[in-house]
Amino acid sequence: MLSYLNSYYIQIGSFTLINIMLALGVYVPLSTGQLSLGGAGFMGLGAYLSAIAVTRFGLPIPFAIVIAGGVSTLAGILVGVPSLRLKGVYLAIATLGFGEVIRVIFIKWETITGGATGISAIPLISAGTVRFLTEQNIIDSSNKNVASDLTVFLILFLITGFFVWFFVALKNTRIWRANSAIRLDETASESIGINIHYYKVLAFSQSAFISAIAGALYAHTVSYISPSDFTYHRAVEALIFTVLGGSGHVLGAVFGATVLTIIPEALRFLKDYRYVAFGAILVIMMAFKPEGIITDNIFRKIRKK
Amino acid sequence: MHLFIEQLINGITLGSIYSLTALGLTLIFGVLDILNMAHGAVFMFGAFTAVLIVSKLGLPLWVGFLGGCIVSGLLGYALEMFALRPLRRRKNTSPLAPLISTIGVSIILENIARALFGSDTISFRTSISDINFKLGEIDINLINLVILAVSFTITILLYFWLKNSKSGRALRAVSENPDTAAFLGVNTSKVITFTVVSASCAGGAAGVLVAMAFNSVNNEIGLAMGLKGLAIIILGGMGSVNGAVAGGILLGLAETFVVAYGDSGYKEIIGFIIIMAVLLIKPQGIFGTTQKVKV
Amino acid sequence: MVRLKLNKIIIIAVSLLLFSCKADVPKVKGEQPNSQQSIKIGIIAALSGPAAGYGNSIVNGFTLAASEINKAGALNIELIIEDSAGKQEQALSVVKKLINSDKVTAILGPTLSTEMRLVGPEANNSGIPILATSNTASGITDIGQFVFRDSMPESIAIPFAIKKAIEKYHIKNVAMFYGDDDVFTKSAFDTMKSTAEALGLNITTIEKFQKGQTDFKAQLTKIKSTSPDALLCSALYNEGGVILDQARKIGITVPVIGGNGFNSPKIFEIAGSSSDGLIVATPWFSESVENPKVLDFISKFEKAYGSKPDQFAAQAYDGLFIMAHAIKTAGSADRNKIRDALASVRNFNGVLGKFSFDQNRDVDMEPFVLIAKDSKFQLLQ
Amino acid sequence: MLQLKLINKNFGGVTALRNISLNVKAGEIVGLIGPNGAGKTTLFNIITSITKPDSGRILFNGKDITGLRPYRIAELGIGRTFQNIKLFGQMEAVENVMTGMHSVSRGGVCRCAFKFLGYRQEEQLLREKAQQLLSFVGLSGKGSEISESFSYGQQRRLEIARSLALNPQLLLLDEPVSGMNDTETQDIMRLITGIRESGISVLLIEHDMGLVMGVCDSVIALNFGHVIAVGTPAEIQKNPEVIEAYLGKTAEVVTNARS
Repeated sequence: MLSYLNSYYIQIGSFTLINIMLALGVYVPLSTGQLSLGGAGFMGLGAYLSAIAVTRFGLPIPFAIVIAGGVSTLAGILVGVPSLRLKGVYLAIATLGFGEVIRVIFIKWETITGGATGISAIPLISAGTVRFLTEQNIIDSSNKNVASDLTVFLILFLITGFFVWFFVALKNTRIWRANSAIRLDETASESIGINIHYYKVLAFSQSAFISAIAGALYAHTVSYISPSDFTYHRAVEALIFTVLGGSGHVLGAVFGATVLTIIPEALRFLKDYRYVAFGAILVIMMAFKPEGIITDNIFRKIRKK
Repeated sequence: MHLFIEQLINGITLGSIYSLTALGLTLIFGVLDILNMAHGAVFMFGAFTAVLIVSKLGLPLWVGFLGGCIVSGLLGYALEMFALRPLRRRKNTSPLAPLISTIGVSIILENIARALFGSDTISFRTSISDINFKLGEIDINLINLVILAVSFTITILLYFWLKNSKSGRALRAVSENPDTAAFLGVNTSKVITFTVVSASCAGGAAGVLVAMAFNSVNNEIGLAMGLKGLAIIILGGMGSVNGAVAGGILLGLAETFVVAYGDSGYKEIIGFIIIMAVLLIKPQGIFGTTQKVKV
Repeated sequence: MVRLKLNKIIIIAVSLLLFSCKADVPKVKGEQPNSQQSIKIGIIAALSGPAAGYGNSIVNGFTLAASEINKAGALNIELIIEDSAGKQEQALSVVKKLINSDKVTAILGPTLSTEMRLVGPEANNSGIPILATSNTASGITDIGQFVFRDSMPESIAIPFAIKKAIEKYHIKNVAMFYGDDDVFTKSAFDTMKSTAEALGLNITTIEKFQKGQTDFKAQLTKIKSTSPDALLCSALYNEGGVILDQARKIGITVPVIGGNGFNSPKIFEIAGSSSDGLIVATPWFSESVENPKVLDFISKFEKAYGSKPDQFAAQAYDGLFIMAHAIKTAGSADRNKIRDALASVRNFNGVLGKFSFDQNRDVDMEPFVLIAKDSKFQLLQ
Repeated sequence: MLQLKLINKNFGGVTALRNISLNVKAGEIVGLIGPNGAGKTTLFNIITSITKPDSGRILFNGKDITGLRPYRIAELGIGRTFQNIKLFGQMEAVENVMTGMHSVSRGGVCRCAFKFLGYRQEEQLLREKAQQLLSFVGLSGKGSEISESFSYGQQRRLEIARSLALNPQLLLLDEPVSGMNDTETQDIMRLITGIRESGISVLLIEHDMGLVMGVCDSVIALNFGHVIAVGTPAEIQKNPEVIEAYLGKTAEVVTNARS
């Protein structure tokens, strides 16, 4: 059965799931009105921390990913607190700056991060399971590859699924009402008893955590990372997934990331003009439907029917 | 000692080009409150057009220069028409919409440039690019002086045009408060279009100067210059013209001297360190004004 | 009501776009009728993105070689060419497509060493021989038994160039200048540095630049102030050409020893007369008289593509011939047999001269050391 | 309950408030009147510490609350409405009120997401309380409608309902009836007296003298940033300084004519 599955599509599936996590990394702070383009920086941080922990210190992969997430959350708080003073576009540019500075640190710290050559031969998250399956000879060497890709996909699916479920569950609760209140009007929110600093830094560090986990999983999916993986383009891509999908709703980020990861693959026949189409979609969407495709009133209408 | 002066000239030349680019960004931000992320791409197209005119068609340099400015001006017009104007018509769009829309435009322009001009560097041999002379110990090439002259004249022209020409005042009125300006009979949409076009021309001119200074153009220069432009107008104070000029020169000198006396690995990152530092310490930059939040 | 209709149209439009594309992506499954031993070979090349220049000349080399092999009749090679845009993620997706959808017998490429770090292990684990024709970073063939390389690594080419330059110009002090944010230029720099130290050269200064930079004057002015006898420069030809041009302009006239990235006719387009004094070691020398295959290859290439072949086209051309030779000796499409045949290739006579694999499937041949004069490379005597 | 001692505040040379001292006793409705620009809203902003005073102390139930962050002041039980209605437009009316209950409800991130320890019942309780508040202010049926779509009067009442949500001891109302017709003003008057009956003292800024005279126990008049008169509504009406502040120099003519 396994050989029937084609790892080309599984691979695209795995990248879609990673992009969904990155889109959530933009969605969560956006729900409190903070536009963060630091996703790429935290993703890089997560990827490098986990890769170094596994390749240099031999930690088991799940443990390394958790550490990468934890440390990046602290970094998120360290960046989040000072950026409370910044609003709108300034915050976007400052977090973009943070991402670039992190990338240069990866280039400069050669002894630890391998500099521009990056870190290679990072074991895949599916390594453990595949070894177990081969011992039980459920799979043999012919479909070992597909099995490993499938395990990677399933692990990613579980983690992404948990994040998406977590934020859907959080939707109509006290915490999310506070976040939306802050997004709509900070002064009013503070005067009805919401500690806006606490919730903004909470959202920012949640975003750092999710982006770092996405980075760590990315490292253990492609087994080679270099500073050029976490550039300005990656941060902008995450923003576009969320905004196009619909920045008002969790499923908007999911929809945006899925469609915009599959479209470039599907537009592969356009060759150079593929990205021109990508850019054009952006401009058209912003002109005619800035709140994105999935919005609250779609669900409200569905509920009404 | 002469090394210091040579590096100083390098720094100021680079700085003057940065100021010209930042001027375009500050004008658009001042009037429209929008960070034009497509400015880098417009800058690149100006450079490519000049190279095409001079190298391929063999026309003189000043024709190339004009061509570069005109093409970027047209791009500015298209940018305003298709990307920014529809946004203005919708009432409560988030401040992020223009930011994202201009990012879309920059992706389009970059990939069209890659498709048209290929991704390789194209050389830009001009008649004056090889002349250089010695002033005592110091090697100076004519190109640097030409660039300094051109960028300063454009900056001063823009400066006086803003200060005392009629349309210049109209532009500043719109940037202060579009509604009152409209109330006083200023045709705001015409002024806004004019601003975007002139800002893009300035960007195009800066692009041609870069092509002249470094004798080469490729489609990567747009993005780097765009991000540096952001650093400059944040350093100088958003929307302030003299902030853009001072910020540009400062960044040019900082980058040159970090290389001359520090580790040249940090040249590209100075811009971002400045952004982070300024935003955290003095968000309104050197010359900017703080925006009060009214309750 | 208008709002509701708008949402509906957008969603339908997007899903239509999505499904319409889906239909054409999976190729028609099932093998072509096996009339004559038709072998599917996958090609991964950067046809878009920053490395497109290299990718296109490589693919030209492959297609020219394939047409000649197919004309010769012993073998019918079907090239499946995929664009990786020089991005690691895309290279990984593409190699999985070639292995699983197209079920290729062997793979040639990818263009950049960074991509090989992802593609190599994938091909190796699936037991598919992969021959890199343009990766020069070190450690490529250590990825696995199925990974081969016919592009001379920097670790062999650079020491040759530096030794020859010292003999000719009695160089004592050298300045170094390299791109610190690209894996290709960084690993070439590491080799240059270790060679310079091994040969006892005094390194006056080490300057860095970043991708996308066009202003090198600040660094070059600093280098000039240390008055080196030669400049060791590791860059791709896009930046390399501009560095050469600006260096000559501010008065650096000493010879410049370049890494593999400099070895392309495009250097002359970008740097023009400033390229005089550029020293490069390379397995490919278009003016080498004693090898008849070279002239024949150049004329055919020029007829087909209208421009002279560079080192990358030559290495690709030879690469496909080597692979075809191995398939013929293996006598079947069985991947392990082809792997063993490849490993035993010795003294293969190609446009690059005598080519053989050493014991860990890397290149074992002597490069030419060339110097640029009036926009042309010639042998450095 | 609320005491202000010698509050001073100037914005770059312009003295907005000079030596303001006042206090609001428990269960009392105090009116704050004065011409535009007298510093009334600035005073509200200082009490809720949206703006910091240059000098002076603010005591609430004897506790010094000067300089606390606005959300701490709300937690202590001071609710407020805004002159230019700052509702959460895109939220439903009931959600607006439930958000107002933020400081009185509990639930960290995990409790909200995994909904354990009786979170669901608590949420249900909040929703019921919000519905009650909505009916209390006369918006009973409109819970699930988007607040943006409400009429001006309804939005005013919704904002009052939201400020009541954190069950305050003191409620600051900033021009609750400005721009309303008579019938709506009467409704608000009944609402304010209803609020006082439920034990909440009220400090309100208002220009509608009818409302002030009808509802307030005592009135404080401000002009150019300092207190010019304090007293019952009747005293204030006859106080010459107050009339002069509103009507300008010809105050004597008016008082002679009336008496």
